[in-house]
Amino acid sequence: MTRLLEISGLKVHFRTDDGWVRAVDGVDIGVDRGETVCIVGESGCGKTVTAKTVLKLIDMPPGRIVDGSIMWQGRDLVPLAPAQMRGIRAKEIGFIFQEPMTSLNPVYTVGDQIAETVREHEGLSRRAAMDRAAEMLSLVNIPNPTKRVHDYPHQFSGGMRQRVMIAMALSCNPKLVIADEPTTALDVTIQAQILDLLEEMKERLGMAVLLITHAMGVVAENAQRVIVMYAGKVVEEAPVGPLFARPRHPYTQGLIRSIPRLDLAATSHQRLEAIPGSVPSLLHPPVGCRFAARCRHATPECVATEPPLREIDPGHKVACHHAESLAA
Amino acid sequence: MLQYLTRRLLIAIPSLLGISVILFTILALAPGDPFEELATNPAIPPDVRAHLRASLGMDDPVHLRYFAWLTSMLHGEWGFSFVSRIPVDQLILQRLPTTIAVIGTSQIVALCIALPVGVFAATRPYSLFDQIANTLAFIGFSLPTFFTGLLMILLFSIHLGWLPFVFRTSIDATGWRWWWEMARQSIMPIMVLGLFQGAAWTRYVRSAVLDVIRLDHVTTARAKGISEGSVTLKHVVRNAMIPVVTLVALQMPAVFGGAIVTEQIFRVPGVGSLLITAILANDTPVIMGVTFVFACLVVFFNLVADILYGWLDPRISFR
Amino acid sequence: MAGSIPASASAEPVRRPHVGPWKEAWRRFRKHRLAVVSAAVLLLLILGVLLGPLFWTLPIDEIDFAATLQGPTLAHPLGTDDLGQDLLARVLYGGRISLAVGFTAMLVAVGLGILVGSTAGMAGGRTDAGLMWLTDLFLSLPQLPLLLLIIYLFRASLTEVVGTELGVFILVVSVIGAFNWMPVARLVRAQFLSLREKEFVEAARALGASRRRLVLRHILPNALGPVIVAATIDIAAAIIAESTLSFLGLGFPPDIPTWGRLLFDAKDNLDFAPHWALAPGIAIFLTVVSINFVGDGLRDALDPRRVL
Amino acid sequence: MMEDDLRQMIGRVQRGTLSRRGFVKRMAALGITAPMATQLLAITGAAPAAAQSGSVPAYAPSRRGGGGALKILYWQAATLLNPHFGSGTTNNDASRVFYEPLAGWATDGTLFPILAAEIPSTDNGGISADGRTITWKLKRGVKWHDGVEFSADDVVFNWEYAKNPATAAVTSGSYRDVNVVKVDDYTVRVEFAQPSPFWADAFVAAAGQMIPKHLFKDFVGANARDAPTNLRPVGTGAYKFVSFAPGDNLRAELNPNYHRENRPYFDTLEIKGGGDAASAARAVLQTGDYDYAWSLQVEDAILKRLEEAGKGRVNIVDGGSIEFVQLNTTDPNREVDGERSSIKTEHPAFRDPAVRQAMALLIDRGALEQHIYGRGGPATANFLNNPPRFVSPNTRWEFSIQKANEILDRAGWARGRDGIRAKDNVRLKFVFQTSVNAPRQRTQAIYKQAAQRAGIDLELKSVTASVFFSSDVANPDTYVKLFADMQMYTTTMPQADPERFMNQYTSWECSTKANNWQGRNIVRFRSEEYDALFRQAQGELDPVKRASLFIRMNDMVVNSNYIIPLVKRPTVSASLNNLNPVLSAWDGTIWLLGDWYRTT
Repeated sequence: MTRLLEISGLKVHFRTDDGWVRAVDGVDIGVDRGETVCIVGESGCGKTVTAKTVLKLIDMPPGRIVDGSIMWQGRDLVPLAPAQMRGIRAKEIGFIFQEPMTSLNPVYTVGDQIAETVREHEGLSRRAAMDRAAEMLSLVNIPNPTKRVHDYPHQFSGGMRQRVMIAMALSCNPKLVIADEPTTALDVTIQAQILDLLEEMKERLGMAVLLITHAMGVVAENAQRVIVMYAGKVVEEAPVGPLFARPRHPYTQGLIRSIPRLDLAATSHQRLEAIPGSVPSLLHPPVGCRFAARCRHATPECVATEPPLREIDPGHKVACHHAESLAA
Repeated sequence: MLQYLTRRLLIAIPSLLGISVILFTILALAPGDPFEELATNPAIPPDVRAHLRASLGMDDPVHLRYFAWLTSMLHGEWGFSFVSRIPVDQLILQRLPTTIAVIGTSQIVALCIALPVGVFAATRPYSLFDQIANTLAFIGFSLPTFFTGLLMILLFSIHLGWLPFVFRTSIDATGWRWWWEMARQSIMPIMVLGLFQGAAWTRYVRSAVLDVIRLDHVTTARAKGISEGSVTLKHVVRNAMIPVVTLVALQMPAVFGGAIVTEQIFRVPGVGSLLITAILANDTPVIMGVTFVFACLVVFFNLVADILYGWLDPRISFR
Repeated sequence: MAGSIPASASAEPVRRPHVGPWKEAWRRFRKHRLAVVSAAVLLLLILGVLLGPLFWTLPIDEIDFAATLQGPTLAHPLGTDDLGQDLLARVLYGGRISLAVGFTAMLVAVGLGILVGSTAGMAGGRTDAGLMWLTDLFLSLPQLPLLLLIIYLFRASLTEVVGTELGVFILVVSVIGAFNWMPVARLVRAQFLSLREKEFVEAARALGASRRRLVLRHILPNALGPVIVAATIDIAAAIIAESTLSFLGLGFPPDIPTWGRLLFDAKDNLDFAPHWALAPGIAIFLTVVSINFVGDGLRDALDPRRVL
Repeated sequence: MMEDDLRQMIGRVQRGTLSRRGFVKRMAALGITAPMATQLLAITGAAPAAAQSGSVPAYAPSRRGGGGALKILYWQAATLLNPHFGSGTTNNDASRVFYEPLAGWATDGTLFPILAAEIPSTDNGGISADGRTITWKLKRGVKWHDGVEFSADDVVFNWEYAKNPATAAVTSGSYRDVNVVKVDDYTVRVEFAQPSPFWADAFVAAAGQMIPKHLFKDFVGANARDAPTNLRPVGTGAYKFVSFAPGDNLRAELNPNYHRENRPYFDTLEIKGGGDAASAARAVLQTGDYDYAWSLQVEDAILKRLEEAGKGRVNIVDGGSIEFVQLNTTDPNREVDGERSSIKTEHPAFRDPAVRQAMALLIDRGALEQHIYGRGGPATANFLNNPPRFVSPNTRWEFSIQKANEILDRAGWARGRDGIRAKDNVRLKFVFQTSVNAPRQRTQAIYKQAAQRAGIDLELKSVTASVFFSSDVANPDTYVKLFADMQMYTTTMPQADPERFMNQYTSWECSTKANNWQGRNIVRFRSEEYDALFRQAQGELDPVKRASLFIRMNDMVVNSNYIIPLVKRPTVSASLNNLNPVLSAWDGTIWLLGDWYRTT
């Protein structure tokens, strides 16, 4: 049974004044039906580029898909022409953006913008599309949707606008929703509501979610499987339980250690651990393991050769020469 | 909205009055004389000119003349031209159809050039098309209309002999023949003005579209799977129209003012040439009549621009 | 420019020695091939006009009836006019005035426009209404009688104070400038109305930025797009307007060969002596084109969001 | 030019040893217009004033109409259609399409009868023995366009209408000091206070256009300008009114019952106004869109090249206008009790005759004729330093920078460091103003360069025509004020009578602030001798003596060099090769439109 989405060996580079930036340098990600997969990593590790490349939303030029394939239900999206991509966008794969404040067109009503998607893919009449839009707004718990459907984006708060984005992304009940840091721009209380709403939608419409975030808390709450990315590569992939229980890659360990713990903070003065150093340049990436410079357990072998992504436990892959010995 | 509209209209009245006062004082002080031709002919005794000026009240103090003009205007009586004794409103109405036909169409031609070329050039910045569009735009607005007009006459009327270059309002054909003749003789003035105006507008449209094309909601629209064409049209152009609308609305009164130079080259009897002859002859009633209508149009179209602005951009609320 | 952070991937900021904003702007500007070429052309034009008469020493008004309406020859590279006067010398001499008129009038027009537009846009309420009334007033004034009035009121006194050429120059520039600021004012006001609502402006205000700083540092740079376009159009308009002024006997004295006047005098001989009209025509075209591409280059260089 | 020389010449014309044309040519050399010369001959009985067979070209067509459309182009558009308010040639010509005078001036200066049955002369009793009454016999059977009969009542009405000061008619000058009496329905008598050699002023040419009494009788005086017929003319002319858009075009159609048989030739007429002279010439000479283009003030070189297209030709009709330079006798830069160029001052430089003579020598009229005006401006000999006896028609004018330098050196005007001459701190630096027009700007450039070579610096100034020729009191740039050292323009001499023309050099006509600069002595030329001569001429009964007095006045003004004539300005127009227009130097373009036809 082919997986819903299978990204293998994806490389995306960007031309800049100083040469080619290798933002995504060989990434493999798979998503099954009805599954919630989380991609986590510091900003600049290539997670947003990977997500956007699925729907070819990056500007090419200056961007360019150098290598790899994106199999969607057994069909490779990379060679598709723009016209064919349209059939995929929003109909099969929905996308939720990070910045609700600027992601909605200020001059059209919210209803129009949702209706536009529906009419494009399901050919509904104007009236029917607006009703569907109202329906979607009520689905995402926006109060008195039949009136609000005629309001403009600037008449909604940040949280409300993100709900509208979700309504828009799900309006053609796609099989997969890619949410690119949906809650980063929102404050914490709204964040939880949005993520619960997303979970609820997933249950009700039976769709898969590819959630991109840099907050480990969000990962713990929502993900079934987690992929950790660093400097354009996948360094660890595992179901959420084992990942938090026994992280095998030093970078993942560092990430988990840097999460502020409510229980510990209350009792003793927990000092937050930060990972020393900073992300390597993607213009001239180091030869060996890209995390070597910041890894406590780095050995000459790490600097020399690049560790492949190996499955050391069932469903648990890691890209580190010393993964076995390092199990914390 | 209605409340805003009435408030703006109420403000318009004193502003128009203010403009008319300033207009009138300027005209009274400006040099020039409606009867200058009399002066050159020694056979005409000088007292005739003095008598004429007195009979038309040209020698009384400015404010008296202004109130006389204002009261007659309020009665809807626009006064008559010093020079040709014809009522001013009749003079303007006589020339209005030609002005609107020729100058109006040229503005439409300008828009039909500027919008597509500007948008297409902006969606492909620094491509070959963009470079050519830019260069043509520069040629367009750096050569004055009297130069391009003459070039066209030399090429199409004299060298090729296709088009007449003297505009005649008295075409005696009928039916489609009339339309054909009218079209032949107005092509050149329309193109000269249209290209000049189109060139300038293309630059504005291109700059406005370039500002909008990189915004987030454009990527959102693309993510909705709608065609690139409708992304550009519905989302990019629609937002870019806001500054462009202000510009076009500003230009509309100029349609009434006509294009003085082009009208002179092609002898189009438009309001522009009426205004220029009246100004050179210091024919105050005609100048006041034309410029007052011009002022009303300016105030009206500014109001239209602001309303369009509010309608196009929901964020602007009408206080 | 109602814009905010673009969604496209922002590549990793590569660590480099700290580059000052102007150096950065120059580096980006240099990449804009066309702008660099135009800047060179513009410099050439300005140098040619300033230093030209030193090298090309033919007098501008030497009447030589033997050589009337000659095409370009070695003695007269740009040919001669109907009085046999050398066109290259006249274009160089006239250029000095035309360029000065073009630039200064544009600066006056754009300066006034920005001043009025930004004050109206920021202040709102009565000041906005008052300034807009002023704009409407100037928009509806017929230019010509006002020109006649101003020129004949001030020309005599001004020429006594500063001499004819400078006196007429100040007069012509202020008159052209005083009649072209209105469109810029309305454009800037429209931009301010929408930019004022933007988050980054509120953020700056929250950080305690003074009103003046808000306008100069935050709003204005974002409103420059259409203003630069307007500026380049105004330069062409100013150079050409000077010729209509001279035609009405209001501009420079008849023996000063500005580009506008040359173009006007040449128009009746266009079919028999095209070289006479081409000389000033090309000069005006080159000036406008180069200024515009430099303007384009500047706007892209100064606006970090613009990806080249 | 002594009085007896004049008598002796008239005698030779009577004896037939000198042709009428020769006499008229010599008179022109002395500044006496052709009509004035023929009048002189008529009054002395030497030759009839009436037009001879050759005065007007023969009219070929054998039937009325069938000529299609006649299209004429004026680059200044007419604004009104009442002859008595016609300010300027364009308006006079426009009303001349519909209204006709009793007689018009043919190009050789003879009178051509139109509404008159014949031209009054001594032998047909038209001119009384004492020359103080003129009797006009009118044509019978002439109808106005609306069918009403034309009669003597209309002629008398036109006189009452024009002389009434409240009407403020432009033509009042011709009717004010005459008395008109109706003898019978078709005869009218015009009585002059004193014998007037130049009687053909009232009812003749532009001023004599007859307007219908039955349509204007209740619009005489103050409300004259509100008459509806002002805009919808009803005349006796060859073409009837169709439509008029002021400042744009005038349309007329053939008048079926026109009183001259077989005329007019064309079925419709259109006069289009606006645009500039150069493109008007193109519309006729290059594209042939129009049949005739009026008064082309375009450089002759351009006209010659346009003619090469072979479609049309340029018509040069020698007229009475002269382009000349005035040197200010007063000082424009000093204010005496608030008045510049006041007659209480003297021009610091021009009061020295040597400077004036040098200025006269520094203008290269040959260059003007050859390179600027061409056929449109032959270098003039008129008013120029007349020889004691009138020898050849064009007396020598001279252009020599070297001679000018000598004169100035001799007069003590030494060259300063900057090359400009000066003497007891008066510098030869003059403001030279004229109206905006291409040939004039070229003339200024030529004069400036020549003056520079003689150590004189000319600062050029050009004023737009409507301001330059305005009589607006507040405006400093008008030509009547002459607030400059020297100025140049064209003056016309429409009326043949020199009296009205020469009074502009009498001292009481000086243009001063007191008379709101209405006075016509713009150059403020003052000389007792000239005033005495003028008074004598006014009262002089003997026409020949009077003419010789005027000639001596011409000499005085021109010899003073305050007035420097440059070129004669004949009227230049263009017409298609197959068009036969009937043009006249002494009357408007449209004076005999009925006789225009096309050779197919």
